[in-house]
Parts: sequence; C-alpha cells; structure tokens
Amino acid sequence: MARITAGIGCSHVPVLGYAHDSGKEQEDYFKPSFEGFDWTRKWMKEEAKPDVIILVYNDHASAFDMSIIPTFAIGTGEKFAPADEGFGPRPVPDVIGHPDLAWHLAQSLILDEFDMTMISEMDVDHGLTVPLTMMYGDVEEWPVKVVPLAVNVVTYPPPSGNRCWALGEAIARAVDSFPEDLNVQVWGTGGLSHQLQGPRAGLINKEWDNRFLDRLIGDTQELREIPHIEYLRETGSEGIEMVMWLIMRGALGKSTKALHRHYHVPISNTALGHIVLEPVDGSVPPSTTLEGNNEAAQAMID
Amino acid sequence: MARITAGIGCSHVPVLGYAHDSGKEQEDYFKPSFEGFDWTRKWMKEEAKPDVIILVYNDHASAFDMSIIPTFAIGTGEKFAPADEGFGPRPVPDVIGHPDLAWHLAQSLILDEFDMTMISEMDVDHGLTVPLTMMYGDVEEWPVKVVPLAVNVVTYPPPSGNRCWALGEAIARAVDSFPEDLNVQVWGTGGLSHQLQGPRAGLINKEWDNRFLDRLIGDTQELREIPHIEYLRETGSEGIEMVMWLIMRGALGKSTKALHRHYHVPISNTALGHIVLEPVDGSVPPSTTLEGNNEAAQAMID
Amino acid sequence: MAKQDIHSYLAEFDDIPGTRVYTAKRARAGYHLNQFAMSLMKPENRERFKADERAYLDEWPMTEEQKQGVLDRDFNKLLDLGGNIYFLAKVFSTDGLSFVQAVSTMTGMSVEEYQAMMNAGGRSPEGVRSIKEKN
Amino acid sequence: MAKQDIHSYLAEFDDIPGTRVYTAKRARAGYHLNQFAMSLMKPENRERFKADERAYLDEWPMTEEQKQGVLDRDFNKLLDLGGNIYFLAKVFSTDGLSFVQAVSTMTGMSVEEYQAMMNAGGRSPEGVRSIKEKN
Ligand SMILES: [Fe+3]
Ligand SMILES: [Fe+3]
Repeated sequence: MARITAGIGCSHVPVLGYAHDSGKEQEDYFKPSFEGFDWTRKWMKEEAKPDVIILVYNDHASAFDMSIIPTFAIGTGEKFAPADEGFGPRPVPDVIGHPDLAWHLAQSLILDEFDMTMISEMDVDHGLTVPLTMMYGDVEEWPVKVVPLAVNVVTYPPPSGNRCWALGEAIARAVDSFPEDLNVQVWGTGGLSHQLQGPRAGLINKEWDNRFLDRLIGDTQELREIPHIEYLRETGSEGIEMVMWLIMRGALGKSTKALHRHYHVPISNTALGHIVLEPVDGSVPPSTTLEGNNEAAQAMID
Repeated sequence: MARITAGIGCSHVPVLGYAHDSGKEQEDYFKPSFEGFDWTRKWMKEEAKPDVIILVYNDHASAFDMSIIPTFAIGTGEKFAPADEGFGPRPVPDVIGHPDLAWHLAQSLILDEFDMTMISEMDVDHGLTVPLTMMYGDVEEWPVKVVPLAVNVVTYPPPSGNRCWALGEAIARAVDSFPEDLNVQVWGTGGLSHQLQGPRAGLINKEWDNRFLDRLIGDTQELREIPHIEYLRETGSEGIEMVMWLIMRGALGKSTKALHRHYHVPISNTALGHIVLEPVDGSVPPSTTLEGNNEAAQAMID
Repeated sequence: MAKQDIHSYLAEFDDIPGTRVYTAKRARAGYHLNQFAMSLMKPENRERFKADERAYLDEWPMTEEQKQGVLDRDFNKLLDLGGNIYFLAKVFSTDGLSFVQAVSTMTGMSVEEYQAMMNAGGRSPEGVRSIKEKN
Repeated sequence: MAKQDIHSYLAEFDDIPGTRVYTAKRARAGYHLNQFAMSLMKPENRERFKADERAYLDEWPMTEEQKQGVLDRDFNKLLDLGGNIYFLAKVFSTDGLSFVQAVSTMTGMSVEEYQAMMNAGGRSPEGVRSIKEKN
C-alpha cells in the first residue's frame, strides 16, 4: 500500500536553476543557498528514497496562458519536458510521471468533491524543476517519478489556505487507498516572501516567514485560516505561493516533526526557505463527501 | 442586484439542432419534440425575458480533447462560436458571453471552495446551442447573453450529484452578490435516459426519468444522493448527463414549482425532456467556507 | 456505514450488461485512439484519412488492434480498447453515418431493427441493470 | 460574524501600497497584452518583435496605451493596464534583462540601489502593509 513518508516545502527561485545549470553553485553569492540543501540531498539519497513525489507547484505563464486557468490541475501524462521560459529549456532530464497514481488521485479526489482538471500534455517550468534540482543535484535521470499538481496562484483568487489544506488531507486518503507499495513524498513549492512587481517590489519578511515555518510543525492548524490579504500585506504579492505548502502540510495529517529547516536571504528577489517534515501522526479526517459514503450508494452496493 | 428568476432543465439532442437547421421541424417524426417547446418559447419571449443564462452543459469532444479535462470550466470570454462537430458549425449566431458576471461567479465560487477552471476561448457544441434553439427558435442573434459552464461527464468520475447541487447553491449566492440588476436563468442540459454505446445501446427508462423530473419540484433534496452507478444502471451510460440538471436545481434554492414539463420518446437515441422551474423559496444555505468568513480574515478587515 | 473507496466505486461499473464505462483505465488505453479520432475534426485530415486510412493511422502511436478496429469500424471492439463514443463519433461522421446508424452496429441489430426499437420507446432497462442481480 | 463577499475581499487589495494584485478586472483589461507577451515564448516571434516592435504590436488588439507601455518598457504602467508580471517577464527576457534588473525599474531605484537593498535583506514590510493603517 502506498504511504506518505515525508513532506517538503521549498522555494523555487529560478536563479538557483540557472546557477546550477551554469556551474556557479560555489560562487559566494549562491553558496549559502545551495549549502542549505546539503543535508536534504544526502537524506534523500541515503534514507528517504521516495518512489514518487506529488509535486505541488505553480506554472508561471509557461504551460498555461490566459486562455485557460485551472485552479487545480493534476498531471496524468507519461512525461513532462522542461519548459522553454525564454532562454531555451533547462538542461535537466524530462520529468517522468506516474499516470497510475495520478489517475488514482484524480478519481479519488473528484469523488471526494475536489473539482480537479486532468492534464496529460504539458511542459513544466522552474516551479517544478528547480526544487528537483535542489534535492537531487546533477543527475542523468531524475531518480524518482513525479505527479505534478499545478495550482493557480497567479490570477485572483487562488484557492484559500483552508481549501489547500483540505486538498492535502484528501490526497492523504487517496494515497492510502492506492494498492501498490509506494514510498510517496508530497512537496509544496514557491514562496517564501517575495514581491516581483510595483514600487513595493523586493519586500522580504523574515519574521513572518519563520512564523510560517514554525506553524508547519506540530499539530496546529492555524495556517489554514490565514486569508490571502495577509499573505499579500505581509509577504509581498508573490508570497501567496505559500498556500501551496499547505497542500503538502495537509497531506501529512494530524502532526509533524521537522527533520531539517533552512532559511536564507539574499537570493535574487526572494526569501529562500525549505523544510523537511515527517508525519508523527499521519491520520486525516474521513471524507464526508466521497460519493459512495452516502446511503443511496451503499444500498446499491451492499 | 442580479436574481435567479427561473431554472430550465433540457435535453440537448443533436438531431433536433439538425432538424431545426434544415427546416424539418414540422415533419411527423420531429413535430412532437418541437411542439413540447411551444409553451416555453412563448413564455421566454413574452414573460421570462432573461438577460443572462448560466448555461450548464457538457462538451462532447469538441472544445476539449483528451489532453485536458476540467471538471467545472466557466466561460469567461466575450463570445463563443458554434463548434464544427464534423459537418461544419451549426448555422446559428455566435453565443455572446457576459464576462463581468462570469468572472464574478468564478471569483466567488473559488472563494467558496469550488475549484473552477476559467476558460476564455472555446467553441460551444450542440450541448449548449441545441437548448438555445429549442427555447428561442430561429433568431438573427440570441436575445440573451450566456455564461457557459462546461461540466465533465465524459471521463469518469464526473462530479457527484451532491457536488453539483452544492455548486448550484454557491452559484445562487454568487448571483445574489452581483451588483448589476440582471434577470438570470440557470439551465441544466443533457439527458434524459440514453445510452449511445455497446450492446445495451438504446436504453430508455421513462419511469425513472419521470421520477427524476418529479423530484426537481418542491423541496426534496433526494436527487443529490443518487450515486453515479444508479444513473448508469437505470438510465444508460449517457444518462449521467442529468447530474448537470442538479446544478440548475441547486441554484433555485429551497423549493420550486414547475411551470411547464414535457417528456417525449422517440427522438434519435434519447429520451427528450424539459422542465421549467421557478423558485418558490430561493434561499440557499450560507457559505461556511468563503475565505472572508474566517476569523483571521475578519480581524484584518473590521 | 461501510466506507466506499474508488476501487469499489469502479468495480460496480463492470456489473452493467453491454456497457463500457469510460474510466481512467479506458481513457489511458485509448488516449491515442481518441486523439486520432479527434484529428478528424479538421477537414484536411478527413481528406487524408479517406485517401489512405492505413497510412493515416500509422502516423499515430496506436496499437495494431486499435488500428484494425478502426479499419473494421468495429465500434464495440474500439470501446474495449479505450475508445470513447464521442471521439469515435468523429470516425463515423467522416463515413457520413448518423449516431443511430453507428450505434445500431454495436447492438447486434440491423439499423432497421434498432430504429424500430427506438420508435417503439427504446430498450427497456428490465433485465439489463446488473449482471450479478440479473435484473 | 460579519459576512464577507467577493467585493470586500477585492476591495482590500487596493489598500496595499505599491502593489497591483492581479484580479479578474486586471486580467480582463490585460488579456491581449498578456497574450502578446506570451507569444514571445517562441523564438521566431521574438525575432519578428525585435525587428519591428511597433509592427508586431499592431498585430494584437491591444490599446494604444498598452502598446506604448511596451515600447517604453514602462512596467508599472503595464501593471496598471492589466499586465501580469509573469507574462511581462517574456518582454524583459527578450531584452536580455534578469528579474532583478527589470523589477528594479518599477521601484524608482537604480539597479545598483535595488540590488544593494536585496543584499541587505530586502525591503522591510514596516510601513508598507496598508495605506489606510499606515503600517
Ligand atoms: Fe513562483
Ligand atoms: Fe450530451
């Protein structure tokens, strides 16, 4: 049976992809960013060894233009190529999907009353590939399969924090009912505080970011109540990406502990953070909405 | 303030579009189908006169292929052309959207924790244009604006009946908060019983269909509990389209009365039905999930 | 109350006589078959397909069985191989067939027999609701 | 508890100093501006744009103000006119500018000043949370 063994929250700063791809990791400016991932790379390789990552990220006008904006799009394809974001695609391997798990998730989530979009053909941009690079470094092939889960956090409104957390819980239920023995991680990417636009650009809020990281740990569910306006005011217009971390957190269940935590400024326009979490009590509430839970369905079945 | 004044459920049998477009409405085979709409056409023109229709339908492999499958896609574009379904587009006017209302709905629904996809460019097939033809007949321009709401009922699972009803309730709340004075109807299309595939093709279940129509009237909420398997067994594989009628029904609130009802077999492979409903008590439960309802949001606002 | 998961939800679908529910499993198996069918929405592709069906099919990463099913217009087989009826409709529309004509070929009835059944009110659900329950 | 609707939700966004939240209203106003920017993802379009910016812009149903904003690389103005930063990024990438370089132009600082601020830990949220509350 598949099981969620860990969750990772991680910024997806594009310049770190560039630094890696052009061999600049050891330069003074980039070194502290990459060093923060040393522990995690080792742990991924030697201990965690996930089979599949459910990788929550957002597309930055790469795969989706303004003609179609899905709130939650799950990648059901066989593979996903790195997107050309204007400088040619990143020289990293194709991302190999796990359509069996992806379709299982999609089906389970829809029955659980999440209104998913299934997408079989798309390229994936830095939002997805930079965290892979940070965790795995230079590889010929990604040593893991990936189910991409693209969340709209660009056009307002993004999903609420509460909805994201609830989606995470539903993902946990769905993984739990996947029959194959799989070691699954859930990643939430983006953030932390940053603002890329307007006269207020460059905003960084270390205190708020760290309070956010604090509250991913343990059993508090406070984060699901943070309204969009608070992310905007406190963490900059692009800090809203942090709602994606709540999908990861929700999927870890009742309580978590942190195995590793890293926060670094400056890098580009963004506060870089990442956290590695393990479920302590991974239980999630039962679905009240799964179609078959209703009496009429049961009557037909039993 | 915008208000939902009526709801219509209506089959969208392609051959009726063909019969209309080729001047065969008066032929013996088609006559009883069209006559059932005489009352409604008159009522629409002389009494109802909606400004906008929120038109729930499904795409039949016209705008969407298998590469992307949104559960709920709301049309936010300025206009939508009739799709070429293999014989050239139907010779009917372009469908004019209402992007103001559509975006208002999309925003409100997402805050209400429905995971909408917004789509600005798409063609609309018989699922949307045939009901317009049945209600308005031969016109130079459609005398109404349309917000298309495309529901996946092709690839399993479609949304549950309960989810559809709840979406209708959320649509009612959203319409209620649209500031412009608009007379809005909600239509649910598709069904009634039909099966277009396999050795069991041609299935028609008059009794079940009429029980379904019965339960759209009054204050029962029984229909939201019907599981997919019951539609499949009782009404044929394509009868599942009836879940879209529940979005319409949910949007009408607590209780309804029927102004007109029509059921006819045979036409093509499908049981043709339509019903015109008026809200008696249009109230819907308040949202428990709207982002701003939570205390943290309130604290920031008040 | 017993809890149902996606497996029991899906398992029920196999208990409906003469019906293939278009589940993810079928959608995946039939992906390229359905995308091929979709390509026939374009007039220029219809022309190319009609000119040389086999050559056109060979442009698609479909299984040999799927290609043969298309050549044979064996729609029941194509449903088994992951075809969806709304996509397959692009194939029989290209042939100039109506839904009634095409659908009848899946039922083991002639077009006339099928049309007669529909004119008489359609196929009764009696006896074809469940394989297990024989109702 | 007071009930919030979409209007109060959106109204709050206008209270954030120096920030344009990309709401539906902006998304609609900027639709063709953003779709134009997206077109620069294709190398051949970048070449055509660079060869004659005005002519390329005239192929799009954008307002004159939007076109002038692009020609001037006035990103604050383009944000006001419905541009989204991830789409506008295709314009400044075409110019060979990094995010830091392009973003700094919106702040009234030189690239060096902006870079220095970021290296020192970024802009503090103190005083720029709310126009109304001045905090
Ligand atoms: Fe990002
Ligand atoms: Fe239909």
